[in-house]
Amino acid sequence: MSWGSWGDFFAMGGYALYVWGSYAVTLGLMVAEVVLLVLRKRNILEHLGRMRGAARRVAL
Amino acid sequence: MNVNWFKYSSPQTFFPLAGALAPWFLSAALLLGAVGLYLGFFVAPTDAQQGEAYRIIFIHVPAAWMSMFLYVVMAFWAGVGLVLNTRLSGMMASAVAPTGALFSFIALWTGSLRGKPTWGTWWVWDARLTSELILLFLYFGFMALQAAIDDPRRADKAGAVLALVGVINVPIIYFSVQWWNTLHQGASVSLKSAPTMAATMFAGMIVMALGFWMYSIAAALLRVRCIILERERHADWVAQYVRTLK
Amino acid sequence: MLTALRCVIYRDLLLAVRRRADVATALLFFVIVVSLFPLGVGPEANLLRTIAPGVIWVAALLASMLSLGRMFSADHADGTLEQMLLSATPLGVIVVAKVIAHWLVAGLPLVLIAPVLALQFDLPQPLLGVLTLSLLLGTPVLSLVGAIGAALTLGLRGGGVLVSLLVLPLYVPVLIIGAGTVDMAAAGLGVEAHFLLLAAFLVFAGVFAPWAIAAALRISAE
Amino acid sequence: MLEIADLECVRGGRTLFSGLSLALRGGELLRVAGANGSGKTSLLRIVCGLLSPAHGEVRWHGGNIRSLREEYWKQLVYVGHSNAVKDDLTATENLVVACTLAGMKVEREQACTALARFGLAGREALPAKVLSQGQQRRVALARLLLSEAVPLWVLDEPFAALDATAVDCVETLIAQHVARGATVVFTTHQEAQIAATVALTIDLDTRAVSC
Repeated sequence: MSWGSWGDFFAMGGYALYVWGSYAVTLGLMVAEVVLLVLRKRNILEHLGRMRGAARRVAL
Repeated sequence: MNVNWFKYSSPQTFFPLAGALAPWFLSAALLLGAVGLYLGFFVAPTDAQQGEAYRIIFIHVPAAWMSMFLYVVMAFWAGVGLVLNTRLSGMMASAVAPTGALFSFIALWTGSLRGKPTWGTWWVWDARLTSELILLFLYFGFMALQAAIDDPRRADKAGAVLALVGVINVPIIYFSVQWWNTLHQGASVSLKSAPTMAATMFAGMIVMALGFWMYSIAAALLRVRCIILERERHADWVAQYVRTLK
Repeated sequence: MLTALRCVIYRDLLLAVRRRADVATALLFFVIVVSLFPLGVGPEANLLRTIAPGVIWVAALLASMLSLGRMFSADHADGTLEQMLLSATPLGVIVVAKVIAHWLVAGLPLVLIAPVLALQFDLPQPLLGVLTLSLLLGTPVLSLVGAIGAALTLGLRGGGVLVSLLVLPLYVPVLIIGAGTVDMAAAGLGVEAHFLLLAAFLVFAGVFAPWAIAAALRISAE
Repeated sequence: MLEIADLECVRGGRTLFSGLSLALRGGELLRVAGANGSGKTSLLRIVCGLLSPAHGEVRWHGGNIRSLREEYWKQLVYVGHSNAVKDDLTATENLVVACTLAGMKVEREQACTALARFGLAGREALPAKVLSQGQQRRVALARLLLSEAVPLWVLDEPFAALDATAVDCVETLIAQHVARGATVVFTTHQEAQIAATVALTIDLDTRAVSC
């Protein structure tokens, strides 16, 4: 299946909105999920770090 | 070489393993995704009736498969957690649920976008789309129940009972919706995948499905690491792990 | 075993009789919801006739779900639930007794009053019997499956809304087949298959639900 | 013969107690002492099988209670903090229901005499919501009069909200039951004078077992 030009490819036979709409949302959601997970892990570690720091200050 | 699998059944030993495996699964997902997209866009021919719009099936169908498959995986881990009373299985079940819900939503989104050009309406009461919608409600129910219960152990067990009851009901829901669709509309309006399934089209879908599967494993492993850290925050190995990072 | 079953049913009915207001809420809610639809949709007879089964079934679903919250929460609050968990008879039997009591209080009245409401929707005579029988077979399943949701959300804040989120997707098959039965009868097709299917749902729920409810109760009471 | 083997209880992320082992033969009395929040009620609920321990197990006549289930519960009476009394039912109805659930055949007259012996004469037919807290506690404890054949009693704060005469009545009841060769486990904050051949006290704070 060879596309005439990149223009035709992105036009997607006139259905660009639907095809690229669904691919963009899918890719966006999946990337968002991974990014959120990485952020969530960083927040937990920071929180634990602070908790441990506070505990150590109390212990001193 | 008998690997003692139970060695990895405790959250503490599973935590580093999950950390090591996740990037591999993520890269496998990217690789398979790229191959799938190439097959889908550059190898598969244009469909006779639906023109280029049919190319949405390369994510719609795999996403629908994954949403059902992940519900069964979630119910499996929930069942194991209920029977063997192992904490890690419960965590795995809660780790898989959001990704399953995500795929269920993607299947609905791409399904409605695919319905628009062919049937002119954003929402088609097609049997598969309707049961996908109900599956999304089941996912929300599971996550809402787990969020409402503070004690993690009770949340796991309660979620497990709901997941097991749900997994028994999924086929029943699917067939009753199927029957309901044929009763009210006849079989005319249905999002069957493209009638003449060219080999490359099918190959594209399979590869994308495998890519999604790798992605789900990676996402579940990442999330289970977060859940382990949250639930074991009082454990000393977590404090030790935090210290090593500092 | 049976004495415990009878005892719990007798106890719950006694409680229901002594608190008649609670019994009426499920019934009145059902009547009001059904009567609201013509106001919203318009009094046009043909339209009402076609939507009658669906409306009555959805209203029955919501009404029985409304009273689910009270099934275990009162016992949980005053400690009688603990005694049930420690009883000599298996918990599954006690749970079935409670579900039967809930059905008698919140399910049966709906079945009895449904034909009257169906007249409001100008449903033809033969269909009234079909509707009532489908409700008679369906409402126990609603109580059984609903009890699972009630047991899971025992003692949780915001339990009422949560029960509906958990349980409504599980009600879908009963709703489809139940409402579909009347449509088939309206179209003059045979309805035996659907009654058998509803009966199958009832047996299926009757076998699996008590296990799930008992497990959920043990988990929630911990 | 009740055995507790290496019991550990975790509540809300905190370990209340761990490594608790104990054996109680028939005719022995165990008082569980300890400050508030030391896990007394949790221990009792684990012994009854209401709560699953984080570690260890509870055995009755050698069998783990999680597998015995109804067999074990048939031989157990548990009176918890809450009186397990329905407000809308009368005292007699509450007692009859409680005993039927426990598997005992109880007639209405037997329940009335038991309530009368517990100082509730004339109030049997009143709905429980009319009774005072102490009287409702007596309704819950009246069940002990009807369960003399039950070999294991687990009582959580039986003397709470009771006046002097009721406390004496419960103390003599427990003493008689232990004398019959049954096992009684209870918690209380007041000093209890219960005559028993073997009266153990376990203090959850120090985890010391003393006679």
